Amino acid sequence: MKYVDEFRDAEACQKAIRSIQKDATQCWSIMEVCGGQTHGLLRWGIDQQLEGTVRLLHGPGCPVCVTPSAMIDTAVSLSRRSNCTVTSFGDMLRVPGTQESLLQARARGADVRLVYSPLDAVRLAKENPHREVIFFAVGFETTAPATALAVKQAAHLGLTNFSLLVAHVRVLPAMEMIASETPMLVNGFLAAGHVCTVTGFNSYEDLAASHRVPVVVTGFEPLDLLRGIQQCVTLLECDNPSVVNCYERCVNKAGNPQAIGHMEDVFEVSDREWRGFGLIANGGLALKKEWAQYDAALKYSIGDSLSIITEDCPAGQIMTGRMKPVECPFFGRNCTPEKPMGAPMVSSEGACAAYFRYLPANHIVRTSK
Amino acid sequence: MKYVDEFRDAEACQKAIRSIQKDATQCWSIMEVCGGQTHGLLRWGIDQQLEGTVRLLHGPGCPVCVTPSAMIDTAVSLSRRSNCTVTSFGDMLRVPGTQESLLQARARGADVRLVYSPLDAVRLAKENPHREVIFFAVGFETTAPATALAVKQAAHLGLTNFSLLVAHVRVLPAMEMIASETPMLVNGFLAAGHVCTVTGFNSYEDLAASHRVPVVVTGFEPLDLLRGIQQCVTLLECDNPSVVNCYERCVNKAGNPQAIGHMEDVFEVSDREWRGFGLIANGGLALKKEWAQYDAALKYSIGDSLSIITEDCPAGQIMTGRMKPVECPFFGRNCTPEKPMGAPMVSSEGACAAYFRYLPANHIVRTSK
Amino acid sequence: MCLAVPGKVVRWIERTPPFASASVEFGGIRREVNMACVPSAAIGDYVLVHAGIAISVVGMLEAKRLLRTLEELESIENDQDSTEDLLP
Amino acid sequence: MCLAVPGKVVRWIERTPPFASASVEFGGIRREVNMACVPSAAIGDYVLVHAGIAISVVGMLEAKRLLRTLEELESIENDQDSTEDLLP
Amino acid sequence: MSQFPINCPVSNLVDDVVTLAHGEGGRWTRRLIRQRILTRLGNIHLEELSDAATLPKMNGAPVMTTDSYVVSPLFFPGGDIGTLAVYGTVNDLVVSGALPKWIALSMIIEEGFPLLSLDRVLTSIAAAARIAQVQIVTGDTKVVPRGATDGIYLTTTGVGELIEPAPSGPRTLEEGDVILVTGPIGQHGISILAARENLGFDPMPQSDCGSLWNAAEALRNAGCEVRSMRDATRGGISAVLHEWADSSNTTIAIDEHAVPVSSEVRGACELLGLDPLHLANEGTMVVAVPGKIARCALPALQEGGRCPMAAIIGEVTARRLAPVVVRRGQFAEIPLEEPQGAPFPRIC
Amino acid sequence: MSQFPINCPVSNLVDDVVTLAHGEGGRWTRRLIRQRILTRLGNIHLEELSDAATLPKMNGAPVMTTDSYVVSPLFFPGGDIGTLAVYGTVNDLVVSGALPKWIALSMIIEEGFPLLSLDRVLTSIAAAARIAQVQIVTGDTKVVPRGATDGIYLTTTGVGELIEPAPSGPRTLEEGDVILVTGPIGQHGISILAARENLGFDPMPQSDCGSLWNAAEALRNAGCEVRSMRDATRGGISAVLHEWADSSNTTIAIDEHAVPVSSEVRGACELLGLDPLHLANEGTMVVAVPGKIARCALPALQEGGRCPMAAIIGEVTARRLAPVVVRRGQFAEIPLEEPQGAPFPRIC
Ligand code: SF4
Ligand code: SF4
Ligand SMILES: [Mg+2]
Ligand SMILES: [Mg+2]
Ligand SMILES: [Mg+2]
Ligand SMILES: [Mg+2]
Ligand SMILES: [Mg+2]
Ligand SMILES: [Mg+2]
Ligand SMILES: [Mg+2]
Ligand SMILES: [Mg+2]
Ligand SMILES: [Mg+2]
Ligand SMILES: [Mg+2]
Repeated sequence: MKYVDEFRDAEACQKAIRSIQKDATQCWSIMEVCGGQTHGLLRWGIDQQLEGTVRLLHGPGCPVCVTPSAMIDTAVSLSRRSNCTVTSFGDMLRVPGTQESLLQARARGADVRLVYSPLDAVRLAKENPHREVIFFAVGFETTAPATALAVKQAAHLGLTNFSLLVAHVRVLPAMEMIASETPMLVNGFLAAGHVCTVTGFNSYEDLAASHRVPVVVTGFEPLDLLRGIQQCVTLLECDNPSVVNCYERCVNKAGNPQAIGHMEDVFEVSDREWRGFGLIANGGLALKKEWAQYDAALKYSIGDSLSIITEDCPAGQIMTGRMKPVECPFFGRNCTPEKPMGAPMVSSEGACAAYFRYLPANHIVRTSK
Repeated sequence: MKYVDEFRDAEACQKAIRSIQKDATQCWSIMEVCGGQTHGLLRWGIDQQLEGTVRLLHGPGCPVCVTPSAMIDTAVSLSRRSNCTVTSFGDMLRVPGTQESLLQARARGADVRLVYSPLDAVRLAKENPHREVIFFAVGFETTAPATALAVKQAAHLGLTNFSLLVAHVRVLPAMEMIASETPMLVNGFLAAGHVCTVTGFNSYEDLAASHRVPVVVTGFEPLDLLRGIQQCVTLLECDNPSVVNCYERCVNKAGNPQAIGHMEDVFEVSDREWRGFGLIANGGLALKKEWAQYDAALKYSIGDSLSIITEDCPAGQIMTGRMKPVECPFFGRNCTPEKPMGAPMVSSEGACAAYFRYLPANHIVRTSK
Repeated sequence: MCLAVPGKVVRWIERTPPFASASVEFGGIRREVNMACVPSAAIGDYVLVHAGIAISVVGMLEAKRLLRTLEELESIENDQDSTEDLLP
Repeated sequence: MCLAVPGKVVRWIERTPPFASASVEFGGIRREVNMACVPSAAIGDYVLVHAGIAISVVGMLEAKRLLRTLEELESIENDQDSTEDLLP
Repeated sequence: MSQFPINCPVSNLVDDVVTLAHGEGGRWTRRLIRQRILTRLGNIHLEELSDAATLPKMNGAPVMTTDSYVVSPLFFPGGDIGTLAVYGTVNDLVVSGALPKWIALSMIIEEGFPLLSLDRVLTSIAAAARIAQVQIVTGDTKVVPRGATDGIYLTTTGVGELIEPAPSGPRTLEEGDVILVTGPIGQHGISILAARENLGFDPMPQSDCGSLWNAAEALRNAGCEVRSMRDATRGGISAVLHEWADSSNTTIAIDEHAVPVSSEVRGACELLGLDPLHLANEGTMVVAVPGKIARCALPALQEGGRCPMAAIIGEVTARRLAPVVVRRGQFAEIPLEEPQGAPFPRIC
Repeated sequence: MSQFPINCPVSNLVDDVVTLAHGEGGRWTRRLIRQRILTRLGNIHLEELSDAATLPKMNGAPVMTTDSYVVSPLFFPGGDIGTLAVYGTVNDLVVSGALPKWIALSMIIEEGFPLLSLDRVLTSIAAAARIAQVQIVTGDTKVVPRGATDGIYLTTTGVGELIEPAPSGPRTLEEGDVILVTGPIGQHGISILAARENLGFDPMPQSDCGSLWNAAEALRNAGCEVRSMRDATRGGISAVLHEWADSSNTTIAIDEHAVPVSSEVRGACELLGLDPLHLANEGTMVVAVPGKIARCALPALQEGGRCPMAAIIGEVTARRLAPVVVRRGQFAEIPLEEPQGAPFPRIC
């Protein structure tokens, strides 16, 4: 497949690895922001091959992982209403709330459905005029335009039985939070390429300058990842904390104006609680007043609720790069993808799940069957 | 079982048969009014054994058979509404309307349920507060008290999701209509014992006197039936057109005052169309104004509709005693219980179905498989 | 439309209409029946049950009378003797 | 959360947002994709598709540039020779 | 493109119910099989856990039968869907004159089905298999999304070995043959109906669900020549007699008073307007033997076959128009209606 | 006492759909069987219409397998539930080294299921049985109330006769053995997913649903010693390899680039975030042969077995911690995840 296979070329990858190994004079800590990148790194064994050269830290890159359990509880309680259908993406359904996940609610009779696109939820609402269809909208800026288009389609179609439980998050405030940690654990960032496809990367200049941290916009194929790492190492080696785009075929500096337009028509920036992080100022998106009729929180009178974090899982440590999954005392023992203790082990993009799946064979801690 | 087995004693029955044969000087035409009696006569072979002695005519005794097809169409259309559940007794579900039966509607997705008692429909409404439960109330005066109690229970429970589609019929006006036929085909009536359990039999005096036709209140077991026939023959032989109660263990002259009370609290006499008969003055029961909230016809704005009878089935001839089922040109050929052309072949109490099932083996016209 | 079966009242459960009910025995089994129309039925009485409600109390004396009437038929008949040819 | 795949635009179906859509080819198959965010995409262009919508047009020149950069790495590297020990 | 039904692995499984992951063939399926199925049904063939069981060679002709069990309710007085699924298939082999040997068990379970209920069903299957001396040699488990089934459906397929001489078959029925039943009829039909509709009967009528092996073996041991045996399941005695009469071109005449019926079934039938001849049985069969064998067959069933209530209920007569007739005392013979479906209570 | 579900005979049957009366064992069931089933599947055993089929004696050891088919949608490009039910069970016998002979077919049908759809399924069953040279010797039909199932479920139980020598089994896999597949993988999984979710793919990906008899027979004809064969159904190649690695205590290493995948499956997998190694197949098997046999097995499959795309995809190595590893070009070997359930599309 064009624009896929070329960027998986094994020989080219080996060369890039050698180039990085040659360039790096010290073991830099580089954080890939997006969970998709984490998976790519592990799936292709890049993590292993760069061991000792670069320390890869896995960022907050899974919106599923950072969705607060109280929000999931809300979705679960909506799904239990007799006339409501709650829809969301696959991984979201498996994340435990304080009591249970949406899938568990479903196994107990709630109407919960998996959709491929927010637009499918609109279609479901159109086809089922007697049911209230709620889309549990999670995702970074990559996904927010799709949700925005869903709301616009619902408005065009005059649907009154469609609404959103919005949990969209913004990636930059979380990166700023990580960069503000003292001591600072991250030497450089691989910015999430598909988020930047929508948003561009103008907004990273301040972050890079104020924290003196290079930010490299990076794609997801092995060559893209290696090119991003290589660029980051280069910037670090010459102490140049600037923003560089290594995913040029998909990302413009200004982003996608139509996507931004749809997103900004429908959403406004708001504070949001991130699981493992706490409340992040400007860390999320909320529906603008003029779309209030599509807001499930208003439609069903759901109050704000901050979760009291009482979980044993040190997910915050993982997602801020302070701890690697294998360093978690529960990893692979009490906590496995089958019986996850925290969100990073649930989502297929969660760092712990990625580690569990793709760790080199001789490192794997396999639970007994 | 007490009060059952004694009345099935074969030897006693044989004696009663011989007694009738001895008493009858001519072949009297006696109409049993109730379909249950028809079945009893055929199931026990009484019909065969009295052949040549008494001509048994099968009356209008199946409320299912006489429910107009337009009424069934109404029930079918209610059952197709997404939030409605239509309930009724088993045989009612199988009677074709102009398009289909309730069972056919159910096979196409409508919510139709069979109940054993109207009180079960109330329970269903109580257990399913989000559904509209409609009881399609058919039956003679025997059943009307049960329906009346259902309405009273619903009122006590404060249910707002329970209503009735009332098709209750009264037996006396139909008997009067039959007795008024010229030439008069019926020499004597076996009045429906279980109707009389509720209503008593005062009201038959006028009928008997004005048409000079004996009326014998008769039960359902073979000895009861034979005793009724015997009494009727006796009255006919001595030209005594009076009303005699041969079902004394269950029937009082004045009926059951509590049952009448419940029935009259809830229902008032009204005109009603009978399938095969046309409109019969005072031929049915309707909800009184004060129970209007339980009237599905009002609740769902259903207009009156008289069916235009275009059916080939000569059901009216059958039910007024002018024709015996075997005399119908369709019987057993075009019309069988599997593919009924008319209501008398559908209901397990319908005269045609009874004939089809219980005709002596050597008379049966069996359709090829 | 009028299938009704006699059963023996075994125990009153509730006395107030429209919910009045009793446990009634039919052959080897018992079940609960609405009794709103037969408030005077006593334990041991037989009631006639239709569509889940009792519509009358079965009169024992009247039942016996009917059976006796038929026995009388028999004795009348026994005076005569043209029987066999009438059996099927 | 950002699985996105490049596919080739084969045919525009509808031009008006929010329902704008096109048939897009991925490997051996095609499917309809919302195009409201890539109004200028032409037949033959590759678009990046996420959650049923196209979020950008893939730049051919930029792709080539990246691959060329890596080829250059290769030529630089060819000047040296410590390779074998680094393979797994 | 519409929504996806959730057919994904449930990572954090609900602990006390069956989930879709249990049916996906992966780790959870294996765990379900190991922890719940093998512990109860295990034998050397099943424990192979291969796609197919390789079985010992047979001497006699193989006899094969299959039935799906979709009973509602799943649990009823006298049995449950598990007992039914074993005895039903065993009995089909037994009445064909075979020695039941192996059973393949396929389960279709609804997501959300309580694991405790599954355990109960599996325990019943194990007990019935032990009693009937058959092995569950291979199986399959599928889980369907909530709402797509009624808790659990079982399909059992049985393989047995023909014991010579086998019954000559219903085609061979002839005038003068005698019809027997092995016990009181209608128990299962009434039990299911009462439990499903919560008819509030007291006592709850018990199903007759059980193996017919002893009865068939007793007839063989007594050297009784058997024309035909048939477990009188759906459609009851009436269905069996109609089929036999039609395939032998005879008319079968039954004496109603000779047919054993318990007082519970009697009472329930009067109340609900049902005829016991049309009600299902699950451990009661109809047997046709030559007239001269009746003297031998009845005591064989009552004693060796442990069927104390077995009775002669009628005989085969020359074909008339009605295939089956019922005699009620001294009344006329009345044709018996052919069952057209599961009987249901009438009030009319 | 609650309402009765309508399990009564429908006198005036809806003409074009299955009704409860069709499943009640009476006249309507017989009519369904005679008019729709026997006309398509008829053979001397099935036509007996007895409770059990008495079959010819067998020489070899009997092999028995069962599976329920609950696929959604019922019809998909390349097959339907009927083809699946025949080939799935035939293939389980084939990979066990048996000659498939007889199939018992049990159908659970939802009230309201169109008779035309039933005819289509039965016609597919007949065609598949003809191709696979098996007879449907006995069967059962149940109808469940509307809403209680998803149109139709089939359960097939197959009996075959072991052909000696049979594969030595997955326990006997050893270092140096070679792993082959008989064709491109993931076709069935993608076909089902695309059809069920109405993903609007063009062309609609085709299922590989078909018999593996030719492939197995070609290996036998070529005299290839086979360690193990397995149809890679639920869980795909990955599930088979995990099971084999665990039972032989080896690690199986696969070259991703060597695994045949069609461009349709490739495109769909990229789009939906799926791995073809985890997708179901219904006419494609994995074969393990000793290393020295690979030279003989591959051409045997490609030519005699009519599997032109058959390929060697990996080999058995000494046990490491991961039971299955995947090599991607010159990258490191990465453990292959064990399937935990049916893969579903991710956007994340
Ligand atoms: S291994 Fe489990 S407990 Fe530890 S951080 Fe990851 S998800 Fe949390
Ligand atoms: S036999 Fe059929 S057509 Fe004739 S009167 Fe009876 S129901 Fe009507
Ligand atoms: Mg069978
Ligand atoms: Mg059976
Ligand atoms: Mg049977
Ligand atoms: Mg299986
Ligand atoms: Mg269900
Ligand atoms: Mg199998
Ligand atoms: Mg299989
Ligand atoms: Mg298999
Ligand atoms: Mg069967
Ligand atoms: Mg369904």
